[in-house]
Amino acid sequence: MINSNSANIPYYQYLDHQGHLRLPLEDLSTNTDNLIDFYRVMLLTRTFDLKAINLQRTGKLGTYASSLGQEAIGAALGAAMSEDDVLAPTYRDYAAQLSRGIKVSELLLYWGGDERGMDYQYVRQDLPICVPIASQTCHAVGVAYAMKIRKQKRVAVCIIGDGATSKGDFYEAMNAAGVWQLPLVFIIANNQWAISLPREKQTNTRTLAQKAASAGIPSEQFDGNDVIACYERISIALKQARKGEGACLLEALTYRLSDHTTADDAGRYRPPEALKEQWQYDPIVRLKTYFLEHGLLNEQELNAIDVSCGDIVSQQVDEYLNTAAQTPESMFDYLYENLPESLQTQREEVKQKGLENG
Amino acid sequence: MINSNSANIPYYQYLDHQGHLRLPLEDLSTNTDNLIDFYRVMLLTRTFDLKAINLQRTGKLGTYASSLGQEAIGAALGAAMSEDDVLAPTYRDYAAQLSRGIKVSELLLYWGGDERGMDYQYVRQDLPICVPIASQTCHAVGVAYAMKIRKQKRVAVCIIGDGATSKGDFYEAMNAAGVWQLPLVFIIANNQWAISLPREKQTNTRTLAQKAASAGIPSEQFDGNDVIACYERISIALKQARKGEGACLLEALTYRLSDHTTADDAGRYRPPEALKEQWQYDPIVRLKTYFLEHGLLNEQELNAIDVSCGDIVSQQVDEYLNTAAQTPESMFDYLYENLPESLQTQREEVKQKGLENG
Amino acid sequence: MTLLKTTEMNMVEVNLVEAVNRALSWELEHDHEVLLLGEDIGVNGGVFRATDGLQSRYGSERVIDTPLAETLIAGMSIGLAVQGLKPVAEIQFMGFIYSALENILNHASRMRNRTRGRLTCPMVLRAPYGGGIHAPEHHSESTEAIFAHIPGLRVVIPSSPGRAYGLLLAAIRDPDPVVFLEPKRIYRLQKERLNDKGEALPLDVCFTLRDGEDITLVSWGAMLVETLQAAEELAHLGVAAEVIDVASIKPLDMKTILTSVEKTGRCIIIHEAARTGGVGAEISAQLAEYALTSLLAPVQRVTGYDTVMPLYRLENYYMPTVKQIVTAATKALEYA
Amino acid sequence: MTLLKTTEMNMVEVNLVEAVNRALSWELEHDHEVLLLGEDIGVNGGVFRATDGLQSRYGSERVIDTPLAETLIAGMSIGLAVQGLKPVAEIQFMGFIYSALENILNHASRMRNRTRGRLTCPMVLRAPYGGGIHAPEHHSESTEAIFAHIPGLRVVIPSSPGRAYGLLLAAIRDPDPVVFLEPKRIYRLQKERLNDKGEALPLDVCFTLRDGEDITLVSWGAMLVETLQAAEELAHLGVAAEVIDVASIKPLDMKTILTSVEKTGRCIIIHEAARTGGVGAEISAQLAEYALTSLLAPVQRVTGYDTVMPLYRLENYYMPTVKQIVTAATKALEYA
Ligand SMILES: Cc1ncc(C[n+]2csc(CCOP(=O)(O)OP(=O)(O)O)c2C)c(N)n1
Ligand SMILES: Cc1ncc(C[n+]2csc(CCOP(=O)(O)OP(=O)(O)O)c2C)c(N)n1
Ligand SMILES: [Mg+2]
Ligand SMILES: [Mg+2]
Repeated sequence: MINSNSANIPYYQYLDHQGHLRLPLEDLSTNTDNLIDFYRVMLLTRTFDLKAINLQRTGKLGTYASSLGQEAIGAALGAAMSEDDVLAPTYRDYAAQLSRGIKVSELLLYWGGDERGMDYQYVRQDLPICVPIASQTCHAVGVAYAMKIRKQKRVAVCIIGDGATSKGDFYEAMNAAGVWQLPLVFIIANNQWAISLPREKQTNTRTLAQKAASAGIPSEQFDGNDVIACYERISIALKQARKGEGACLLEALTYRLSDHTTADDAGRYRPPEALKEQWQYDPIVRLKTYFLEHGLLNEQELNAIDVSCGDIVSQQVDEYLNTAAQTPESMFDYLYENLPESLQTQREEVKQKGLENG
Repeated sequence: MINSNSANIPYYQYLDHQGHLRLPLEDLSTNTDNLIDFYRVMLLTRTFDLKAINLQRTGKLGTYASSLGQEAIGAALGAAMSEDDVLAPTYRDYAAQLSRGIKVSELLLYWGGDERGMDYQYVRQDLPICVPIASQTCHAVGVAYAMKIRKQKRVAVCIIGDGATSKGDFYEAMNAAGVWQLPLVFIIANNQWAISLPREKQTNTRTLAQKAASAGIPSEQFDGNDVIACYERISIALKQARKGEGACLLEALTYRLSDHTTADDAGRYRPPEALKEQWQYDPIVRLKTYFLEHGLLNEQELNAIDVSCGDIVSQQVDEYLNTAAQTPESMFDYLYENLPESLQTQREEVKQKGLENG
Repeated sequence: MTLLKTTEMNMVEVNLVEAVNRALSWELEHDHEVLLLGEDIGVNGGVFRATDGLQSRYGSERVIDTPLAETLIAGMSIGLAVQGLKPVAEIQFMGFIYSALENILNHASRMRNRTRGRLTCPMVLRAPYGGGIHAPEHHSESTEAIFAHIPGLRVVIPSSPGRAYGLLLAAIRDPDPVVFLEPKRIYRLQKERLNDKGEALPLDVCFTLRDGEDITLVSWGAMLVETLQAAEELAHLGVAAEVIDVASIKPLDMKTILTSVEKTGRCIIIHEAARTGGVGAEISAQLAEYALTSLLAPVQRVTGYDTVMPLYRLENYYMPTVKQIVTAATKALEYA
Repeated sequence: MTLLKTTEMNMVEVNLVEAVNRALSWELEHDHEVLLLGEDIGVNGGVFRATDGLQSRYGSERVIDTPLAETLIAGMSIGLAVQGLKPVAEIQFMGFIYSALENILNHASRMRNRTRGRLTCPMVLRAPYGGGIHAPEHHSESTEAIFAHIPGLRVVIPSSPGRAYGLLLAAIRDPDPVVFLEPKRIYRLQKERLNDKGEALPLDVCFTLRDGEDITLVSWGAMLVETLQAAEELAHLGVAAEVIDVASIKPLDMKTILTSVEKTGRCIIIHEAARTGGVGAEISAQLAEYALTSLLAPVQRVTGYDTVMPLYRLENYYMPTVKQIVTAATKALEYA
């Protein structure tokens, strides 16, 4: 028998933990402007994230899932994708969503318990956040199939967590993407935890990338806290998919620096030393070090970015907090294109309830 | 990226298509008595099979799924398993079931529309035939988990078809078996077809065995029409699992020589040449050739086996045909251990219906 | 129905499964966003031949043989639909639809609502359902009630070739997800002349198949065979039964049923599914809520039992019979 | 209840989720065939802490953290159960139970029947359900009706710490599969003194929580909070409401409900789930079928709407209120 853990899955890192370049920036890559954009998106995401937790703590937002420490993957992904590509995200992919033009206020509305947070003003074909784990993998197959038979040069991108790789949906989707050679890039944001379950108890595989062997599609790993690696590797994958070379699976290695959500207390299951160690690999600090060491940005310029992110978030939080409530009867208004007659009475009833309570 | 189709999956064949030994019989293996037993089970299965189709055609049996051409895997598996191991089969694994002691009359009752066909007199812990594709993979995980924590030296064996490898259940099960290092052997009876879908449209992988990489468990392929390969390779897998070395995935390459079921017409989708070619690899003929060439059995002895299989099947068909019907109200009698009071009226009602119609 | 000129007539004699095939073919031909997917629907034309000939006519990109994976089939349909295509997926038998439920309930039926109309799911999931054809295990169940409980979904069940044709067209054209259940027992029961010109029937309305003053018989799918026979027998006994084919199980057109029961004062609901929590319960509950004072007798349900669908030797005992319907009606008529 | 000696008393003050924890712990300790499995139930003690401390007490072989895979959790439970173990699986939220449906409906609920009693499935699937806690999307639904339609299954819903304890013990000891739904809105609502001595309550019977002559209020789970409050308000209006906690949704103890309604002549059914095809429909249908002549007013259902459960800003509008119950009761009482 063959030991299925023996495959040599390639691993890519460009910018190491100390912020030093280990591989030359490639042709297709990352000029300084790009890098600054990545930085901006990562920082915006983190600023949003901290603010969201704050809003939750003060009763102005519901349960919230933080993306602390995972900003690099999304920042790179958002930049690498074309506007008319389609993203099928989880609940932790704000960086990608913000980079693609989804508004902070929309994300807040969603976590604030308002469906309008999924009615994105831009990238209107992107799928909304998928809470049931891994379901969006099969949705992405359909999206990519549509792109393929319409002979469009578009790509669907599906992000999932490490925990999602245990769900059957993921394999059914990968397998189909392989059979039909779809323009579909699967990205695993492997943050080492699925709530309390550590990666090594989720599966016996040495890598998650090797799971692509079940679908006969190519795969690789890269450092998900190295925004350059993320951008380079995702760009190559997208380019291949766009050229008609089919689907692939990318495993981005990162770490969830936060609790699972604001309803979770990771202190119950996560060793504090592990967390402490992982803070060393913070993707934002790493890029900042690189900027400073190479004189690409100085403290003042970095500070300006910081301030501008703060401004955007404040302005968006205001927009969120000032959004007028939906009417209670709106719960009927998007159920079907035309509300069936039989539901009119119920709609009236809840409208009445609203008037009485309002 | 790594091409996930490049892994070197080992393939084993002992007895080649012409009935010549290509590998020496190994230590743990197959003496002549074993071989004769395999032959007997394969022939019994085929005799049963032909009879079942006959019964179906004459209205004495419902839709029936033939195992024509796939007898070697089950004959070997039945011999390799211990009595107190547990089999989780599909609807096409009669050879294994018969070898383990399940009666021809029980199989007929099942396909004859009578639940008592799943109340096996022997191997009472074996799971009944699983019609929903791949569901038994997860059941087998539970069985193997029970064996493991009870520290029993037992193994669960789960057989599935090539089509079943597209279902999420299969991956969820393999993954769990890998995580917990369960005494569980998965066998894919790859007969190249899932009803009308050929193997190459089911998945883009070069082998089905390589799908084990998604669970980090070992795997291999062997010639599923070579009963010696089947026995050798399955025995090794069972031994490993029994020793606590965990789960594995075996892909047995075979071919469905029949229609999918008696309700199917493979002529609609299967090229006749392919079928013709595959008849050359018939596992029964192959072993017979080997017997004759090595003088292990002569025509007369082979004939005696043939006759005895015919006798068993006739006798069992009689038993089947003479089984008194279940009462209509029996549909309530195994619904719960104790029939809830609220269902007593319904039970009376169907009993009455039976009396009126009877 | 509008009056058609002779040239617009394309009369054919078809049974129910052929009507399904015609509707699919019509829509594939006239709407290039429509595509079909499922197991064995291509070269093989589906195990019941509902898609016979369609792959060779419309190509394997639009008539897709999928891997054996129901979660995928439903999930992928959602992805196709949000991209503006109109997928019509076949689940080979209703017994294998459950792996698709997560996608139906959590995603397809909610996509419009979740995104406030930004993304929609104009998809159809077709599945043959029901017993009575001596099929193997898991091939005979009727669990339409599970789907009828899901907000945002439509559940449609035809009971004749003509309604199969017209309702399937309507389902495909509907902008929201539809579970379309085909009563396989009557796939080939009878032929009907229909005009294969792409005319849809309305969803969400019941069809009154027979008028009557004395009692209302409400059913859907294959059980309408027994229901209509029972009405015939009742007629011989001098009882005029009104027969309603619910057709759209969800949303439910209670108006038609209520109007009828207000007239007759008596109602029997007939379905093959297990009684408890079946769609009959909802109809009966609404009658009790909105027509209590019109009811001259308790509403009775003649249904399958609350048992596992038996293997085929006993399935006829499970299935409601003409006699049971007539008995129930007779009992209802005995109330003053 | 038998009289217990002081030494047999182990009185504790617990809320509902603690009662669940106690019942699990009791059974793990006293029956070595019992084991727990699910996502995050081990080290983390479950996202609601229902299994808090149990892994460290009973070991990780018996309190199993599974990979993130609901089909596996249900399927594996079946395998454990046929081997004679008694798995109690947790589905983290009811919104994620649908991938398990195939195993529940096609396998667990049928194993005994399929094998004529040779193999059985003594397993429990626990899941927190229902709205009202401002949870994220997909974390607030009530789809108990789907399970109540499945023959061979039991569906049990406690509404107090004591009933959670006694019914969960009964569910674990029951030789057949049970879906045990925990109303998470009242997980921590109130503490109750209970005797943690492993005494089970009966399944398949309703509990009458309050006696009354004028009207019957039937509910289950968290909605009993509003139902009991409504009964209190009605009392102030001089109306004596009888309050029934159905508790076992399947099989359904209609006897208790019928007896009550025969006495009161009026009935309101209250549930959080969407109205159409909810369990309320079955109860109402049976009342109309078996107690029609006792009914002095139409049976009304006060329920959630036939909409997708809204995100939390609007969820309170979705949930039935005390006021709605009182209004319905008042209306019922207006009938002569
Ligand atoms: C099907 C399903 N089961 C369970 C849950 C509850 N749940 C929410 S997040 C989560 C863990 C997900 O882990 P992973 O995929 O690694 O993503 P991460 O949260 O780490 O980003 C679980 C179990 C769910 N949302 N969906
Ligand atoms: C979940 C599910 N979907 C669909 C079917 C219908 N069906 C029965 S057999 C079959 C093909 C199975 O192919 P494979 O796994 O290769 O097994 P084989 O029949 O070749 O032995 C299909 C699609 C089913 N039984 N279960
Ligand atoms: Mg994770
Ligand atoms: Mg096959």
